[in-house]
Amino acid sequence: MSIDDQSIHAETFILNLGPQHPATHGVLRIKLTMDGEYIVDAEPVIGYGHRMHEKMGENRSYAKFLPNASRMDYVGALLNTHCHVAAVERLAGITVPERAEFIRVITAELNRVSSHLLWMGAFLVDLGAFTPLLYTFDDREDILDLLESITGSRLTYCYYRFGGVCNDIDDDFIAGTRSFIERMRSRMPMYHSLVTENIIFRKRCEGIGGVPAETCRRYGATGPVLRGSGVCYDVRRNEPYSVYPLFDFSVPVYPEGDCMARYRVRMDEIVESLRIVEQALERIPAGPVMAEKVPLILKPARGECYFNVEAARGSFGMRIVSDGLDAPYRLKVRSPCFSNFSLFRECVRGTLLADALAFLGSLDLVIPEIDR
Amino acid sequence: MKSDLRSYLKEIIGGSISLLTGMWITLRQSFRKPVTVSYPYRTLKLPERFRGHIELKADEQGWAKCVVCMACQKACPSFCIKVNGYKPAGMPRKVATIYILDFTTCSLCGLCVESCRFDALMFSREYNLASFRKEDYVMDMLERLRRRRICRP
Amino acid sequence: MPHDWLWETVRLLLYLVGLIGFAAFNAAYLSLLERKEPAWFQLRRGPTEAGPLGLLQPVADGIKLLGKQLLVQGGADVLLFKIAPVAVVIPSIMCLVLIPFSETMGARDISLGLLAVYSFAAINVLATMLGGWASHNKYSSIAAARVVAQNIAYEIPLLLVIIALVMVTHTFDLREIVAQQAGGFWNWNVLRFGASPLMPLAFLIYFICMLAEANRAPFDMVEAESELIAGAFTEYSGMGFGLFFIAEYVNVVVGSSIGAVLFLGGWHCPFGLLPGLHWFLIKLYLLCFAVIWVRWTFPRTQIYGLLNLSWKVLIPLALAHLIVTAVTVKLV
Amino acid sequence: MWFDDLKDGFSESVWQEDAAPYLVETNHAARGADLETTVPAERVADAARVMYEAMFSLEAITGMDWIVEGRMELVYDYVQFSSGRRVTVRASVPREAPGLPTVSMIYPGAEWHEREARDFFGFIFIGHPDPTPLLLPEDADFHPLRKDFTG
Repeated sequence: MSIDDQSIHAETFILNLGPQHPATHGVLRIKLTMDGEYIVDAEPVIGYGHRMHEKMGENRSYAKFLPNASRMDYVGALLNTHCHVAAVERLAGITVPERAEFIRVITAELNRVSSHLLWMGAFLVDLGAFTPLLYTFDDREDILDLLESITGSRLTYCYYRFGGVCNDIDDDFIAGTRSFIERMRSRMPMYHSLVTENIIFRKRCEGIGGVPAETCRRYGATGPVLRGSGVCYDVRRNEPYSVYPLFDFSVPVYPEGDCMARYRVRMDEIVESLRIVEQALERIPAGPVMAEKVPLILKPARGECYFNVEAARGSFGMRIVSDGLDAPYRLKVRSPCFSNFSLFRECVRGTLLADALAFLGSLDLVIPEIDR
Repeated sequence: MKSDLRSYLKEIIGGSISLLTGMWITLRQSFRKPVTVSYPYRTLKLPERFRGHIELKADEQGWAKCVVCMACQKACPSFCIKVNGYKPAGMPRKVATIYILDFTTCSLCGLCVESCRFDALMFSREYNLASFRKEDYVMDMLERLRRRRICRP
Repeated sequence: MPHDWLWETVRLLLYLVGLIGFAAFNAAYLSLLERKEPAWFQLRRGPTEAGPLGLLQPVADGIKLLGKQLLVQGGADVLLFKIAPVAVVIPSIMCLVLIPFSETMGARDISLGLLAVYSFAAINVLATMLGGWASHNKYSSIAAARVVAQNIAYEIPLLLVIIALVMVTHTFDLREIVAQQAGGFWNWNVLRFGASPLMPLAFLIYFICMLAEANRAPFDMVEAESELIAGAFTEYSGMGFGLFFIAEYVNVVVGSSIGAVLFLGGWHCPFGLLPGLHWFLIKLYLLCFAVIWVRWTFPRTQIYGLLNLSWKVLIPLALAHLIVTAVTVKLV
Repeated sequence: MWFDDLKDGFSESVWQEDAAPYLVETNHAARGADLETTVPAERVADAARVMYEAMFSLEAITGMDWIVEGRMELVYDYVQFSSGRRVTVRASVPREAPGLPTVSMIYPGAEWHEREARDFFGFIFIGHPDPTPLLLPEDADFHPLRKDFTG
């Protein structure tokens, strides 16, 4: 990264942000054309973490793709796995027992909370505040402990199976989750007075990184980015799947479209997710957690289907084409960050470097999910 | 103009209050006990279902319970299990002679344990795995079982 | 008299060694405090392994830094690149020379001490800018530009506050300023309402400007690790970085000392009892604690937000304070 | 029907004839889409314009390689945020000459999806603003998701 004589005299210069940079949370490179501290153009260069999950999907049986699904967006692993198992179930016509669906909703929502907490901490680190990160990790640790007690691992859970989940939840988990909900609710005011109302934080977020709703539509951005731009679209609400229609929850929408709106959407989603978990814990039926007669080697009939779920970062979709064999003919992964990030270039033009990084942080990118 | 001045002052005062609140919060937190655990001296309890790498189970006689049905090898998405065995005379089942886990490619998904119909596999509770050599992670499960002084050769 | 002259030289040399030791000690142990204090805030433990309670951690850090090679990036201006860390640390230590630690301690008293301190502090900025510019790195260059903008912006309210204070005290002599504040905390300049009712505000402005002048978070635009990696210090390794590091903490110490001297009564006891060095050190480290406390609580400001804060909030307030002080001084 | 507008739009600018046989209503719960349609490859941009005007958003572009039939297929998934309705638009191109117009002028978000499809399958998007590979290395001249790709 050297300044050659020519670029000193030129109006603009190229700044390579990444692939190793503290603010990119992974191997992401953005080629910035800068005019002083203003960004003239930002060209994202992605693919450093590309692992060709789609080809892997074609090369192995449906069940063997389960661990892969949790390794795309490793922060919200269960939500991705939910998409995968539900897509295969839709394709193979498997009905899932209700208890399993409840367990899926509980664990997936806990995972969403943990993902949002991680995001919040990481976003504040982007803004230069380190302490909230440790507080959110303290809370997140509780979720990880809970999920570890039923899934056996802390990050890349491989918990859902076609037709249900592999382990039933126990009373300890239910009690632990209840106490976690209490704890998390009592922590929210602390976060709001430490972070949300902080004048420096507000100055760095309000009116920064504006994304109009129309831009979201043109780029296919979903999730908190879209809801932070005032569009009330949530897959759980608009295209209900699993047992989400049974629960009473609201979809937080903020119309401003700036970093603050996205922040508020996520903070409200934590509360809403806790509500969903609470209701699910109360109404969880007894019964099996695995559908009967799910063949060991799944061979769905010829056909094709698309399934998408509301992952922590937006609409996570999978299109699976079966040709009747034990491995999918085509497995397409539609990752939300891919679309959410593609609008970065357009929206970041003309902003300051520091604001661009706040904006980048507020998009909540998980780079391996973009690269897949 | 007057309202401008008022909002200006309001922002300064409100902002200062928000900053002081933040400082008060961090100060209050500093009187709480640390939540971290000094790792090598103290460790956390592993949950029942902790998924480590796999380990063979032994039957009452100390033989590995594995019957070389190859289900785990087939179920493994990362192709990291290699099993082989033969059927000795006088035994009702096959006996494993080779059971190797290539832990370098294992993704700890647990599908092998789930696929085992003979209750011959379990998760290890070991997580302090560190080495400078890759070869240390090509684990001979039978050897490990033997070292636990259960398996008869 | 030759005898006095000799004694004076020895005394100054002793003080110089002592002050360099004081600076090094403070840099080392403030860096430990910088790791322990956030650990308290963040429910962690901080360093515990090196020595009892991690007290030898700075020694380990120092050895590590000394053991590292000072790399010079190709294309860098080698001379400037190597001078900058030295040039940044010397003025900081020079400032310490002028600080009256107690009634009897203090290397040198000059009648324009306050002015001299801020003259030295300005060199600091230049040196940081030089280091950033000489690094031949775009991030460092951006940081170099930022540090100048920031320091110019914050020196104005800082000096306005100090001018107001000088109008009250009628002197630039630091020792004299402390002497005026004897006899209890109600005599301290921070509560000298007789001179201006805005004195506590002036202290606050001073504190904010001091943070900005020392490039401490939330005003650490120069380092801004989530934007500029390590800003002006990106290309520095080993003791090159170590000297910047020392300079940062010495600057905090100098800023806090001046704060204690100007507003908090220097070596005087808050209750008018036995004055002494310990009171000065208590005030100094309380201020240092606050500096670190602020850093680990707030997000970083944005460069334009920072300039806005200076030009739109601090300078008007400092001017208001100056006018109020001028009026009261004239009337009373 | 809610898709009357769509049908009109498609009839006018995409098929230029009767739409009925092409616009198939599907079961959302079984297929993940409410409508499916197949358009000629050279008309995908017109289809995208119809979808854009009907307030749909482009969610994904999926490439598929039907090697036995000697064709490659692109599947455009559209979603309407206000209702959650999904429309799938399909287009096929011959495997030897996989060229079709880009939709990135209408949906800038498609730019990356198309680059991805070109990386993986070797589709040629006519009029695409950026011809460099997105996920694969800059010098990649292979298309890993083609069924005849080995290693």
